[in-house]
Amino acid sequence: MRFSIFNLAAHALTGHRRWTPSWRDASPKAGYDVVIIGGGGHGLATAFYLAKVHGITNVAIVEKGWIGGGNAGRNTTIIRSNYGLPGNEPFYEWSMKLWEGLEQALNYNAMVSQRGVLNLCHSDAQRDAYARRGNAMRLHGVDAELLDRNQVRAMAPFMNFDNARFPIQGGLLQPRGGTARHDAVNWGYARAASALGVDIIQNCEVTGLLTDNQGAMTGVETNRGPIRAGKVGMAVAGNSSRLAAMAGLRLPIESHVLQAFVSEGLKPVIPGVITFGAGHFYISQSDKGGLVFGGDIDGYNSYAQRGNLPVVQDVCEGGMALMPMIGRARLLRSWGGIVDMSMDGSPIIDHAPVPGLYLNAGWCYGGFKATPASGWCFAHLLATDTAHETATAFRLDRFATGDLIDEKGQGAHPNLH
Amino acid sequence: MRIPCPHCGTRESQEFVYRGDAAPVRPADDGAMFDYVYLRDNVAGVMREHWYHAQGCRQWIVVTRDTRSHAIDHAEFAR
Amino acid sequence: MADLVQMIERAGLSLATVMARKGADYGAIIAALGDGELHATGPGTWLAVSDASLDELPDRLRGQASVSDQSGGYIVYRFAGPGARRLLQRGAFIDLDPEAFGPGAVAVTAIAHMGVILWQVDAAPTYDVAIFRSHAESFRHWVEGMIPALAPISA
Amino acid sequence: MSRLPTGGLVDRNQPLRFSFDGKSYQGFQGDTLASALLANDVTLVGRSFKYHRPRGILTAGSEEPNALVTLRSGARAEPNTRATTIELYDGLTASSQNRWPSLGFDLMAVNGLFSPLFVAGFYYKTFMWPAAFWEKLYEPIIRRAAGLGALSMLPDPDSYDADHGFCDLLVVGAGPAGLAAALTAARAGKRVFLVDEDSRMGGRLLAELHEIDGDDGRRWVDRTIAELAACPRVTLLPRTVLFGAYDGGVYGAVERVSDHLPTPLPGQPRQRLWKIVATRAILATGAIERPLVFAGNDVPGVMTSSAVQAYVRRWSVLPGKQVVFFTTCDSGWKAVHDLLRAGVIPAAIIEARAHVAPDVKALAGAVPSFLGAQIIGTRGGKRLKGVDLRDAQGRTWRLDADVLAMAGGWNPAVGLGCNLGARPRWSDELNAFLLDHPPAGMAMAGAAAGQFGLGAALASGIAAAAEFGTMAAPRTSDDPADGRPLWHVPHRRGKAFVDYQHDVTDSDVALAAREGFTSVEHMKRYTTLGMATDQGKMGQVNGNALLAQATGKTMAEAGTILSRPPYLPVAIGTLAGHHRDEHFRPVRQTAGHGWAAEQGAVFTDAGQWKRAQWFPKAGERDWLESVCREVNAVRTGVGICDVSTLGKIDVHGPDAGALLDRLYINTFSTLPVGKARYGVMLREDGFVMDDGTTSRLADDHFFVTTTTVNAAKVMQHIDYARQVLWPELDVQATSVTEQWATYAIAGPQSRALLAALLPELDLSNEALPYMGALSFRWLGVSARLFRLSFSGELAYELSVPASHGDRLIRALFELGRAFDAVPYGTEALGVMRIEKGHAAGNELNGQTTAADLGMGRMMSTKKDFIGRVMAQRPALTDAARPVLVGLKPVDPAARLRGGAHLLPKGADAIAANDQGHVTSVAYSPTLGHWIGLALLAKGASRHGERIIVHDPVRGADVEVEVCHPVFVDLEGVRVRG
Repeated sequence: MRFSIFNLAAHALTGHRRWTPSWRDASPKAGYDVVIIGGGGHGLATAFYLAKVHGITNVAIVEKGWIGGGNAGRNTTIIRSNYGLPGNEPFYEWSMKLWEGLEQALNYNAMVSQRGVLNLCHSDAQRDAYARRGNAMRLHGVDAELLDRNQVRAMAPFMNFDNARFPIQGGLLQPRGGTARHDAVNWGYARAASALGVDIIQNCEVTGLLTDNQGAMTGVETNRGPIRAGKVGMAVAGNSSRLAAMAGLRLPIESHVLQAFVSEGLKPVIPGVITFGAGHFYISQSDKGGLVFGGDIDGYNSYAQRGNLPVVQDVCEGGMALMPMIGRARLLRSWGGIVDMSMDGSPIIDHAPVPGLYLNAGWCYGGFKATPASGWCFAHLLATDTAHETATAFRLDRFATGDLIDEKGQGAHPNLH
Repeated sequence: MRIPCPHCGTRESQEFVYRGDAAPVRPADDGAMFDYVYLRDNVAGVMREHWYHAQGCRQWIVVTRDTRSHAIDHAEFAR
Repeated sequence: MADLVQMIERAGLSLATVMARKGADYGAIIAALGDGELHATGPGTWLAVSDASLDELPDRLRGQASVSDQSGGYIVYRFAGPGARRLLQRGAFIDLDPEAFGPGAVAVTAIAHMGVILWQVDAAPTYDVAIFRSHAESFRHWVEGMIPALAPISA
Repeated sequence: MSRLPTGGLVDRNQPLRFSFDGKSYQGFQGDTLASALLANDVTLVGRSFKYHRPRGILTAGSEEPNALVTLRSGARAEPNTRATTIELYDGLTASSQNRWPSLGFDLMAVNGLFSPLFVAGFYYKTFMWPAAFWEKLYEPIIRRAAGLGALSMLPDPDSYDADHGFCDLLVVGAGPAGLAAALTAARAGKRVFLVDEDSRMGGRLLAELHEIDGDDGRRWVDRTIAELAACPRVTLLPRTVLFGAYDGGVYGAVERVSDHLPTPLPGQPRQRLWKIVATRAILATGAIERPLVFAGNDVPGVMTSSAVQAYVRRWSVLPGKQVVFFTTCDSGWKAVHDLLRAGVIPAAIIEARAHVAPDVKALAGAVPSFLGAQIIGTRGGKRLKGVDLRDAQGRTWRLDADVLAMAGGWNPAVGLGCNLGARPRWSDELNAFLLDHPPAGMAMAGAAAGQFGLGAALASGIAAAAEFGTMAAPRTSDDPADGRPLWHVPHRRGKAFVDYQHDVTDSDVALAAREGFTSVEHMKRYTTLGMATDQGKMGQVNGNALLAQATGKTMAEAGTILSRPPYLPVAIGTLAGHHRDEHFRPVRQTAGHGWAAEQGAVFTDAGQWKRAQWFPKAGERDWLESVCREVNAVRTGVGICDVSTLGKIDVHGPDAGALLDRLYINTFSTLPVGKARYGVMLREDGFVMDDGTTSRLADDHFFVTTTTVNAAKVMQHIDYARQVLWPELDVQATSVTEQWATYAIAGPQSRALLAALLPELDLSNEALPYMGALSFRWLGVSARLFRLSFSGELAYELSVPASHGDRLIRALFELGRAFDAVPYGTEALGVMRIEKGHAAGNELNGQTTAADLGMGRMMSTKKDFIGRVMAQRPALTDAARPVLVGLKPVDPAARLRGGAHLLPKGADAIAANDQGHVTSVAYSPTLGHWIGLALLAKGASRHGERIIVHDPVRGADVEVEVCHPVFVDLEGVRVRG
């Protein structure tokens, strides 16, 4: 069933009684060519591209809860490709290009909104660091503009320019950056993948990995029985280590909690996405009017999907410092997601050291924007056993070789990335 | 989260700096250094971890904490 | 508002960080320090505070403890008056109730994002707060902003 | 006026003026805006989010989804404020929101005509074609139409502060259960915090008619509060919302200190953030009455039964003349009873249950009742005119009514108990989600625990505090509290709202289920039910029930969502508190700050520190002219720079040298006393962490310096090394950054100036050679002099206790007049270090190795040190890595900029040709042109090569020559002079 305004109008005439489920709520079959563990955005996108690009449709996604219930539905919905290092930039730009055609590809309005991502700087050194990054983006053919203080002021006159602790000196703008409606992305991928024959199996928790006597992956054990699989891909950010442990692997990853916040609905205020690095604060505004904002991770290992008050205060301090007109706006909801913090702040899309097992992990707090390309590249790896050209740097062995992709230069301290 | 510092008493976690799993021991053997620096058990459950009481007694302490519930059992000096 | 809290700088103090050497006898160190103020800021670590010079301290403690002069590093403010406890309680996330914190008690903590060493002088209660010299202006701003808010509100 | 002649908790001697949408009205002290509006017969107060339907006041509490107004005006305007929680004050102004041009005539109500299209998830299915229209057309329209109130866009003029509380017992909610619990613990002498969101404590006892210990329930409240207030260890916090439960027994609460006043009193905050640490907490948070889901349930005049009861009893306001009740539980009948006792005679009771107990029926006296009946529709647009009902026999009736009171049962307010992950469970017995297993340290009491009757609530409050003590339960009658949920009244026409604020209807929930959104979380997200500012307090459980119905599940199977903080929306300003504007973060000022400010210094931020960036002189055109003057003065005469912000650490002990050997790539244990040495430390992953000079002041005393921004990090690193890695070493370390004010005195005349200041010292090359250190006394305090140079000139660093730093800088310039000494700032410092090729922050960016910075040979091969092993990884030792080089523009007039990238000459500007970037640049007055430091692939072997500096974000390409990173005095003659 193709979505369109005409189709919607036709359904309106029948009282919307003839809509059918967006995706089939499948039960597990005995086996599949590919089983993807994790029904988040990355897993769903992987399944869609496996089917769409590689023609592999005998695919199951097994999700322990409801699809999109992890980080895919617990983020601040920002999309951007403003990275500085050559290992990252082509990949995130590929993701951005996929975002730009996503709704037509999925026939689902994910409300991709390219209203710009602005990173503020407060010193000459920060400005030069952003120039380094902006220039790297331009060398990759990506849009980037370095704004001075007056240009920033013209974009966001409500910010504190006159009595700030860290005065705004300018910023790096990626005009094509923006936001997308996270839940819709998940549902759009699920609907499109399901339509191509992918089985989406909810409430199905993987309890073990099945291997043959050579140690190669043969399937997964679940609370709904064993499922055979030619290949097993894991896309369970937040829980990657727990799953990898089932295969006897230790990963260069720690699980940390990242909180995010939304305010009550307000008439449009924030032009795009604004990030205030000096205050650990970033903000955008949803189409519904809520200010969506966040800051640093809480900083300690956690699987609890909730954070603590110091970070709430820290984030709000940053918000007030940046835009003192939000003092009387009210925080409405907060939530916490468990993120895979990797040792260099960059992801892993690679073969696991176990034959037949494939890793998609280590997204830190940046997984949402990567959803389309992560799915595309993971599908490519699963289908062809070779890394996609934009994801060649996301190797698991880079920590051993030293080919790190450390944008922040923080080293092997996951909570500092 | 409140951390029972063995010197200062129980304090809010923001006074501390987190380092992570206290289990890895800096190896004498060069060949074991990669594991020490990069690999983590990342346990979902009770974990012994290093915290530094930066805004208190400046001691590194080992906190025994459940990463699923944030429940803290106890803390002791690291040395 | 001065009737609620008095804040005065204890000028002319000598201060030093004293850290015990490995295996040193803490009792001996404390004895060697004489009758000056001594605030335990960590295990085997003290902040010595004196109106007299502490220049002789390194020699007196030679082999037992390491001494770093901090006379220039901290400013010590004394807080007294009926609002002193409430003022500091608004800043410090430690329990200043008499049951939990009394004369002689010391805490190293933070007030308004600034590290402090805080000790209670007497049961009045009077407190001393040692703060990094570089933070003095921000700390005073916090105090001056907070004191008027200690006044009770009617209606 | 609908104010009853007597009764209520308003002070009729204190009339207050207020205005709503520009019209003036009068209320009384003790009113809320909602009660005052109702007293003035104002029933239309807002418009709904999506369809812009007229909406009235639905509740009398903080769960209100409809009556959202913008309170106050100008910079104090506060959008989306619940009229039901606004305490009236004299001169209050409020206005309606989300309507155009006016509340009464809202053109946006046209949306309602398109409601057949605007079903749940409609935008996911449309607006996709043509693609470009989304951002240009569709989305801007959607965004403008969405949102609720508007921000003033002016800085919040009020202040916020914070407080900390510690207690044995925190009681949340001062209704009967909470008061009983608090009193029990208070009588046992415990430290108790009792917080309540209302301005007046008492909870439902303020709205319902009860007898306790033979007296009016309200008088029991007064007595109890008086007793609690007299306990010195009890803290009563009315007007305080407990918004979140956090780990370790930490609770967050907001006290509305001044919101009941026109403006805060001088010096007072608007609100105060409380962090409360409680050994035990009792959540006596009550219950929220469920609305009923039937067609037309949103017409102004439709209210919850408990709200009608509250307006009549507490505020003495009659919300209408013809009040009809629609109930499924006994509390509706009790409300009728309370109205009757206040002299208000309801028009009818429509009871969905076929039978009610005789004593319940007796509560309504002679009020006509319809048992087994349901409301199937309402009449009226901006004000309820009547209701249509179907009785037990299937006959339909039309009743006139201007108020419809819904008693749909009660949802215990368990939200706070779920903040730490505990899941509520559906009780078929009580028809409510309850928290059977609250987190450790928390207990539920009263209606929040499903104890809906007054006697039971009081008893449960006492029981919850049993570990602290006990007391006799007050005598009271227990009300009937039976009920059977009615989740939905089927209807053909009209809309039945589940989530009022977000305009989510019964059919939206059904549609979500039809489309496969069958988990409550999917349904919530697809329909947006529960995501409005009431956070699902009104509609979530009804929505769950409709979903359960649609999917054939039980309530228990359908489950519910997990409530997360904040329990009620909290102002961002309150959470930020004191930390805003210039005071967002504390400022650190050096001892010489005041002097520098007197000189007109321009300051810059370095971490928390303020540092003088340059010292403009009258007549100078721009910063560059000032900086060049400062550099020239240093290179030809003498300049003085405040370098106090560098991190300084005393490392003491017999094993101090051994520890430093393990921290630094080079060796310190061999450093003679009285000497300084430059050192580099790595992280364990082999990349450079920090650098600085370390001096040996005694056999067992090293004085370590760090970069300004890394000071705390290095201190922590040293403590980790000595406490965790090598606790066997006898080493003590302490930060002395604050202790020392340090000035760099640099330039050919620096020795002469110092000699004038310190005539008793021998400053000759022999006595104090380059990298020498000595201690002495100045003005009776200890002082240190180091012969160190960042500028490449003959130079010293002179340290005195920070308490004497101001005196020293003034003394230096007093004597310096004879030498034309100039102050120089961080810019000139930077220029000279770039001229000398010294790595600094831009090069020590966490991505570089020692070898990258030309210091590979410093890495000792004779000892272990942190980072040694990982630094040997192939990618860190790759010969193709970018390394530090100097850059000189071929055209001497060309300007270089930091952050530019490096391309081979003639190569395309594409990433594949990217060979590095410019890390630092400066205009070198010494050389007369711009110079730069850069990290260039294989740069060490490319000195003399011409390459392109590419900076598309700022300007055109510049051709440069690669050169040695040391531009001035490569041989280092001057520093040794």
